[in-house]
Amino acid sequence: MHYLPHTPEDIAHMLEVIGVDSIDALFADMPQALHNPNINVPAGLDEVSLLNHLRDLAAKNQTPTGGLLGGGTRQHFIPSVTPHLAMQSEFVTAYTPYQPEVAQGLLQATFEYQSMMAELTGLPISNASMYDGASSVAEAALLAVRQTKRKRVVVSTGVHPEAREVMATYLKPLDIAISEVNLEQLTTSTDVISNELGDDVACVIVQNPNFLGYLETMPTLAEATHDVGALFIAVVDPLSLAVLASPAEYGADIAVGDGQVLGNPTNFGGPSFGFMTVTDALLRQLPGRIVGETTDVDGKRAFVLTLQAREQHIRRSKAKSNICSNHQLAALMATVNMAALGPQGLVELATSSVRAAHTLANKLEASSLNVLRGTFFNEFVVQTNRPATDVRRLLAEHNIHAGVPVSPSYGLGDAIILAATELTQDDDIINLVDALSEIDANIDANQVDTPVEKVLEVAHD
Amino acid sequence: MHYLPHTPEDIAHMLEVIGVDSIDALFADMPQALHNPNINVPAGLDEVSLLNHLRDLAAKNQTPTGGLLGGGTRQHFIPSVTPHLAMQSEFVTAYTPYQPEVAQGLLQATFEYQSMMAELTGLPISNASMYDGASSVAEAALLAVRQTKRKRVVVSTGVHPEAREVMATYLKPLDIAISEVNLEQLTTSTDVISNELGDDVACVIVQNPNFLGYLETMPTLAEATHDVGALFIAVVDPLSLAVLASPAEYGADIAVGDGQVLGNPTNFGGPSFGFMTVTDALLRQLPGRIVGETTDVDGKRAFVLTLQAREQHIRRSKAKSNICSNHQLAALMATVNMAALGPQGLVELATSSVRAAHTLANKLEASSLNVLRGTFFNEFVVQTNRPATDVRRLLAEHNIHAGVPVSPSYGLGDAIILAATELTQDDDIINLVDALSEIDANIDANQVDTPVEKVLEVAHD
Amino acid sequence: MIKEPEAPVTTPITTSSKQLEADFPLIFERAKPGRRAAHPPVREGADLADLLGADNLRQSPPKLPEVSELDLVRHYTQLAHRQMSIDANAYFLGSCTMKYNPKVNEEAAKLFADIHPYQDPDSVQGALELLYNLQSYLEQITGMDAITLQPAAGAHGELTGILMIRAYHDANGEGDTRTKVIVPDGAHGTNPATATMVGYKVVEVPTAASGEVDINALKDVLDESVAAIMLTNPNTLGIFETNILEISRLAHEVGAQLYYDGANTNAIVGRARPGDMGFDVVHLNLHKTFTTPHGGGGPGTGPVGVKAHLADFLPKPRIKQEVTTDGTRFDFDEDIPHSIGRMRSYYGNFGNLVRAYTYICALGCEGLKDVSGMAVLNANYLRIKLKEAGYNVPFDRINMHEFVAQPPDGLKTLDIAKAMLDYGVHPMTVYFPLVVKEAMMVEPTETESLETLDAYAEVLADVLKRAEHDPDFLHEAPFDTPVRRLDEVKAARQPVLRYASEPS
Amino acid sequence: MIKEPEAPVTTPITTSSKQLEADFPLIFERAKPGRRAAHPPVREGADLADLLGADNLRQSPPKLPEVSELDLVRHYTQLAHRQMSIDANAYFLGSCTMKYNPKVNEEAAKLFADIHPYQDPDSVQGALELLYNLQSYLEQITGMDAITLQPAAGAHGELTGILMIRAYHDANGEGDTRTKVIVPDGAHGTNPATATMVGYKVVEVPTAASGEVDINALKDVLDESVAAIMLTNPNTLGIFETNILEISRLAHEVGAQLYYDGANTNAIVGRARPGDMGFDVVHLNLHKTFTTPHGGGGPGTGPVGVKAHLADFLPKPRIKQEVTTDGTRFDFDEDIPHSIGRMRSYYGNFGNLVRAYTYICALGCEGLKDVSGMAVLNANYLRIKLKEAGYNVPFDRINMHEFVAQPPDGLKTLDIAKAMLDYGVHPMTVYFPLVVKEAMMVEPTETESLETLDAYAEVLADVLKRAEHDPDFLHEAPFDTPVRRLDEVKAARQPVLRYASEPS
Ligand SMILES: Cc1ncc(COP(=O)(O)O)c(C=O)c1O
Ligand SMILES: Cc1ncc(COP(=O)(O)O)c(C=O)c1O
Repeated sequence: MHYLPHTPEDIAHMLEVIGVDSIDALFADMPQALHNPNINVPAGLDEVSLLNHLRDLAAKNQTPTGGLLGGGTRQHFIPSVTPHLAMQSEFVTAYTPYQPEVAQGLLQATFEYQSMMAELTGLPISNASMYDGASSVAEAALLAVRQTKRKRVVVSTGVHPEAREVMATYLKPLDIAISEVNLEQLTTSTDVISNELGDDVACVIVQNPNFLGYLETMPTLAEATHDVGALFIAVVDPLSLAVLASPAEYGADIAVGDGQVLGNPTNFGGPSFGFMTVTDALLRQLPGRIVGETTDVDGKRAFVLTLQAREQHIRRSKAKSNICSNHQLAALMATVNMAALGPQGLVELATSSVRAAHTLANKLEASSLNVLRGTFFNEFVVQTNRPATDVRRLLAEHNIHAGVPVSPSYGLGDAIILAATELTQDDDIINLVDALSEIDANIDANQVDTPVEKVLEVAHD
Repeated sequence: MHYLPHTPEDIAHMLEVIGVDSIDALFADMPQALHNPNINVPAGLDEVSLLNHLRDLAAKNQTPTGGLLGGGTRQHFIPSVTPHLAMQSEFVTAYTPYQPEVAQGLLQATFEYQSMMAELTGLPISNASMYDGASSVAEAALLAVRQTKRKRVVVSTGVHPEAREVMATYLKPLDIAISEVNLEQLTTSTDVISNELGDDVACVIVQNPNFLGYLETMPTLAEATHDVGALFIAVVDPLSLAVLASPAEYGADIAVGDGQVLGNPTNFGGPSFGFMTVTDALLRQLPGRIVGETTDVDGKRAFVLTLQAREQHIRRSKAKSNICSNHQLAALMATVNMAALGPQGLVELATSSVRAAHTLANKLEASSLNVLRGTFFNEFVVQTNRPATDVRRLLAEHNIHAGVPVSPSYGLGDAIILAATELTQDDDIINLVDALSEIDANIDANQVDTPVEKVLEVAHD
Repeated sequence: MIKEPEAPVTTPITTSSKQLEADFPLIFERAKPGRRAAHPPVREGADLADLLGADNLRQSPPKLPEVSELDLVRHYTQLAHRQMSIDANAYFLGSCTMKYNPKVNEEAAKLFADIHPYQDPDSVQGALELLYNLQSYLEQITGMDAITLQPAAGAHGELTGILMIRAYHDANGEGDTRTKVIVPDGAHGTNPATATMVGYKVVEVPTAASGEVDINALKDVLDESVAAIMLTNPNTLGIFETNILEISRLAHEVGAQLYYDGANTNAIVGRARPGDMGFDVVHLNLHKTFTTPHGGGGPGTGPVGVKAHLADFLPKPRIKQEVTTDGTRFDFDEDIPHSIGRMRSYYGNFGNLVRAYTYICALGCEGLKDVSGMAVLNANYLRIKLKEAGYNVPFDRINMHEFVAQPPDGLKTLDIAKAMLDYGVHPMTVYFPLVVKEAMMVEPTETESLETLDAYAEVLADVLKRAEHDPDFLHEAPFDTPVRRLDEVKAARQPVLRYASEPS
Repeated sequence: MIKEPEAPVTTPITTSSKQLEADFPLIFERAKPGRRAAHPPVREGADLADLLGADNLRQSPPKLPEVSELDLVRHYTQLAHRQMSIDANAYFLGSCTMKYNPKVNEEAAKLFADIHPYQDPDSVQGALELLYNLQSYLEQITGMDAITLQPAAGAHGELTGILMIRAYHDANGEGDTRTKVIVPDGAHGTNPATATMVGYKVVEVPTAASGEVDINALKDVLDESVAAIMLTNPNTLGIFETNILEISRLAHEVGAQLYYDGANTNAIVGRARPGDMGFDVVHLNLHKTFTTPHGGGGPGTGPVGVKAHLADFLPKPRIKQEVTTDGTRFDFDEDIPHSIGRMRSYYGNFGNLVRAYTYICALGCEGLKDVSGMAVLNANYLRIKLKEAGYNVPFDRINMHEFVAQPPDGLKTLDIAKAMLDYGVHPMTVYFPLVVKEAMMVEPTETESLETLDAYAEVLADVLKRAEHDPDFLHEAPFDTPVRRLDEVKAARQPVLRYASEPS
């Protein structure tokens, strides 16, 4: 029996103490009809066969290298020391720190996490983590609705399409209207946003860099938002905040995003974690757990879950959210990783990523590929002569994993998003440029669409 | 600066406290001629480049599967839980437990190790570990010489050739004679050994299963040895002791061997560990560290390094050996692994290995390959029509890693040792049989040697 | 950092003991500008101001800690020593199923760690096959017709399920008339909170003397205005709802949907299926029943299963299998006509789905059945032992995988819990469920040995014995933990929620 | 196992505290027949008695512990908590170079863990290339002409080196006349023990007032009967032998060989080379200077380098590079004419050679030079701080990577060491070298930060302050460790060296 300690003698002894004569007797409360269901799951495996099975499955995957895939999740350098420390079994096999006297390890690490996220975003209050970036966007919108008591949310299509979908799913039953504002020339126009604004708007949600990779004019967007008394919600790539202006600097009320890039592997999309930081004014509306500092009876500094009156286990149907388990272990990976990299390392990662992406873009253009110019961070759009998913598949045949398809709703025709990180080597760039040139050229003339007009380069680029 | 915490301010402050004005000034005691040597080592690497370099090297290796290679080191099942527990950083980054109050973790684990090795071999006293099997054989011979004050060592050629070489290297400057006794029909003959015995003999050393894989008649060999007052040294495969008669059962005075098979990866041959267990009578002659049980001032059970008067740091030139650092961490892997497997698991490993090897032998014979029959454990000899190293290379081209070459000194012509373990699957057996049939058949007629006579099968097989 | 000995010098010594006063430092307090641990590859090139525009850049780098690699290691290794965990301590946290998390799962998860959610699906066929298999195993285990692996936790599964129920009623034209969700008063807080998030009014039904839902009270509130009943079975008292088939009949009679909160699946896994009980929607907590680690409070993983009539409302995408003449191929299925949409990005907590899959493959069906058998055996045995030790068991009957006890009159559960800490034992869940005063909710799980259960009972007996001798002892405990009782009021009244670096 | 709280309840409580009496169990004591943790694959087939003969089988299976996987995990996790280590504690163990062991080394080693020593050499070209590169880097670092990677520890390297020296003298017809090996009285015990193992008589020379070898005493014993002089430089007092070039000249004048015990290489790595000092043979302790982990006392790894005249005596095999028109190929070189033979099986502690190689590649030459610079800086700084704290430094001069101190008169080093334990600080090496009474040998290594050094000095100052106030305190410490002072006499007089299972 895998993982079970019970010997036949143990079982006999325990049954006798309980005063029943079989294990089945313990289940006598269950209606007879429920017993012995036919459950079609294969027989158990020894450990070698088990790992062989998993290895066989893994062998049917190809593992990307070179950090060319983006779209909300990217491969970045994670030093060996990070998982070594974050995955210590004392951390991994604990749960929510309900007993602070014996959970200072995770409570303090979470306090450090909150401090780091506050530092990155510039907003003073961070919760302890949420599920992921997309659901954090939805929770941020709900927060804004609670705070402002208004029932319309304005969101730029520069926000990750999946985050917008999640938000729509969350908001639908609550009769909260969503106004989506399309990008103009790859970014969100303050004018167009302003046209959508009114005193029924709870918040404006803008992502920076946006889903396509380009930088938004966050300060003017935030100003326009505040003009109508709405909250400005910045969806941010936390790694980019090593170098980009922080949400606090441009006046955001709430910053949310996905923390994967801070030190979690790509994991086919999960688990990573969502983060949320807010201004002091919004503290009591914040969903999720929060760790606070206090002292113990001896006067020693100590950390504890606090302000729990916001949460479901205290407030039940009146809670700010139903969230209970969060994504603390993934946040711990990020905490240790940020401490391992330090500000200098984080700046190096961000800077190298930006440089690699710009080098890639330049090389692609030099090979006559259709790079959409604008001020981009480390992802950008290339228009292609074939459907995006075909391009991605053909690249995969070259063992290059790149090319997040751009949805037709962006009106950019066939297009892919390319990314680069500090892991992108010159060879990766050359191979991608070569393969993409070949794929893009090598196409039936009658299949070729007219590419949309190339967007003008932004001034300071 | 990798791994260094010093900021320029730290360095300046520390130099000031010391009262010198540069790091170089701290090295003023070094003659000028020694400074600034030209050391030709490549420049340092960032972590990604570093691991890429190591991965590139690793990619130039092929990793064997199926447990077909033996010769003193074999791949066996190591459950995931073993390295997880043994490689906890509190264990990995401690050193010799000089301060027992804060080293009960490793001291107790070592006491558990000693207990397990005593249990496996049946001999009551185990040291804490030695370098490897081969050097343990040499140390055992030295022990016998010290104890008996005799200066001749009789050793069967069934003992691993490398162990015999190491022993010869150790013994040479001490004028200790070594009498090697050749195998007869794959095993050590008691008659032939007896002919070598006399009252100048300190010990007789026999390996079981012997290097070629066959079982020795240990009881009669031990008896003959004791008849002349010499010590009987059994070199054993500790995993085989899950099922084979223990050294104590056949009257060995000393058991030694290599512990790799108990739970360390093959590691291209190291580190593993050597073990040595002895009778009570030999305790004071035992080389290496020993952990003993005692109590602390409060009466609590506690463990401590003991009987150190045998060791170099106390006895200096009169020590029983110069050994200081041993192979404790590898022994810890074995300790945890034996506890993970338990007696039942260990028996399963041994039994499955024996069965797999016998199945392999039968299949090879069915394909007309020349298996040398005898009572073998999980390794055995096959004679080949080509030089052994060619056979091994050709198998490697089939991505099969098997075939330890048998030295010509065994008089078996071209021959290889094949092994099997619980990791050997039916497919591994089929592939090996097919490849070997092909390789052995597919040879120039004029290259074929006459194979030596096939050894008669032992009765009970 | 040395100044804080891991365990302070507690013997009476005459000089003042500095280290007794020392706070364990924050990573920020170990930092010094210019230090660093990790060395990433660095690409040289243009200035960021040139590439991105100076206006877009932040004024100064974030003030994150700067520490050497060894100081980093010491910090988080020492922090790990200030933490109880399953691997080091008995941790019978009721409702949380703190069972052993197999190490082999971690090996399995590493094999898949570096694949990307937006790769070409043909390049991740192994991952998709695994997800597909897991979907079908969970269908089998729950007795449901279709599974989504997307939800990120139990509460997220609840939200997914209740959103689907709402969409279903909407599709049936009953969206406006069904306005309530019924939950028992013993329900976990996430149940009512979820109902609210979907815009429902929450109606609580009381617990009967038996420890089960008061079925008459339920009948009183059950009518066509009810969208769903949310139940846990066994419930949060660890008692199986023996009327479950009747409840299911009643619910369906008025067109309500029956929701299964799967937090307690460990009691029945392999032995009974919520689908067979009549539930329409089920969530599982893979981080409980199926051993995925969730250190510090997550990640959870909360797949949801539904009966056929709800399958068209599942979130997108699911994983589908296509069998063609070329062989079998797996892909994402976005074609879900009435889908509620999407609950999170990508496909779920994949890393944990791999671990849960590994666990199921290791155990197989028989193994799963042993899990519930031994979990229930352990819990009943421990219930008897705690009674012997002097604790009350308000609903004293054969329980399932957990039970709720109370301290003897006059003693506080909080004090008992704190006293346990000095024995190296993690307390049970305290003050939940709310329906029992001074509740001590104990769930030992199947991976605990008889000896550990006996020792746990002895600790609890010893606490009572000491309390008798020295009544103050209980109020002062713990004595030997890294910190002692905390001032929680101060934490909430004067919230300090981050390290405040000196202005620089 | 619960009954032993990890840290016992130490506050005065009136009832007797059971757990204070409880011994931490042995794994055998947690066992019960029929339990198991791991599940190997099992091949069915014939009975072993049929395959191997019943006579060859053991009477009954070995009585190893039988435990569940969780009990196994708890046991060794809790044991890990009963252990100080570099990763959790300042650990300035003189002569042992307890520096940070980088985690990236472990990742590197895993890449090579499953290759077998008897594979076809063409199938392990990467491993051979690594070994070849490491040989040549170590030649560069030591200034020697050839390296063997075989020795398994420092002492094993010594044995290898002295055996080679003996073979060399033999080959020169001086085998019988050179009968002595000179070692300083401050030498590590392995030096004289090694000389004995090679059949030499050991001659000790005293330490001069300077802390260096007394060169006149050396001259007195140095003649043609001397086979070798074994030196550590810097020596075990942490002092550089300033007369090293003179000593080398003197040794070679009489035909003796000069042996370098490389345990203290951390003081000079990247900055000076034993080869340039005139040494003929050098061993390195890769587990010290080059960061290979050796938990609990090993594995060490002790490569030996020699000057050209000794290269023909190296043990077999070495790794060679063959450059042909087909490219570069690596293989074993068995062609060493006067080889002493073989020191161990296979090729050395390969796993650790990978780690050391990884470390050298990470640092590069400049990085290595920083290592010795910062190691020496740290040690000198700490020497000053300990003097300020009230300790004596008998050889008070600029030291290298370590120094030897003494407690103030009347105090015992042992007591100081035990008192340090309660601060979470591992003591220095005590009572070595033998030439200093009450020696406290402190080696902080380069990976320690200024703050840690200051805290260490504060701890040592605090110990003295307390000792003044309460003279008994020092004799009774430690108070707060898992066990307190041990009865070492009992351990040796009534040796209990294994768990005795009940006869069954
Ligand atoms: C009964 C019950 N329902 C729901 C939940 C919520 O699950 P999660 O924390 O995964 O969101 C829990 C666990 O905390 C629970 O115990
Ligand atoms: C000076 C000195 N020489 C030799 C040795 C022996 O090295 P090892 O323990 O690796 O055999 C040591 C270390 O213990 C040492 O400090």
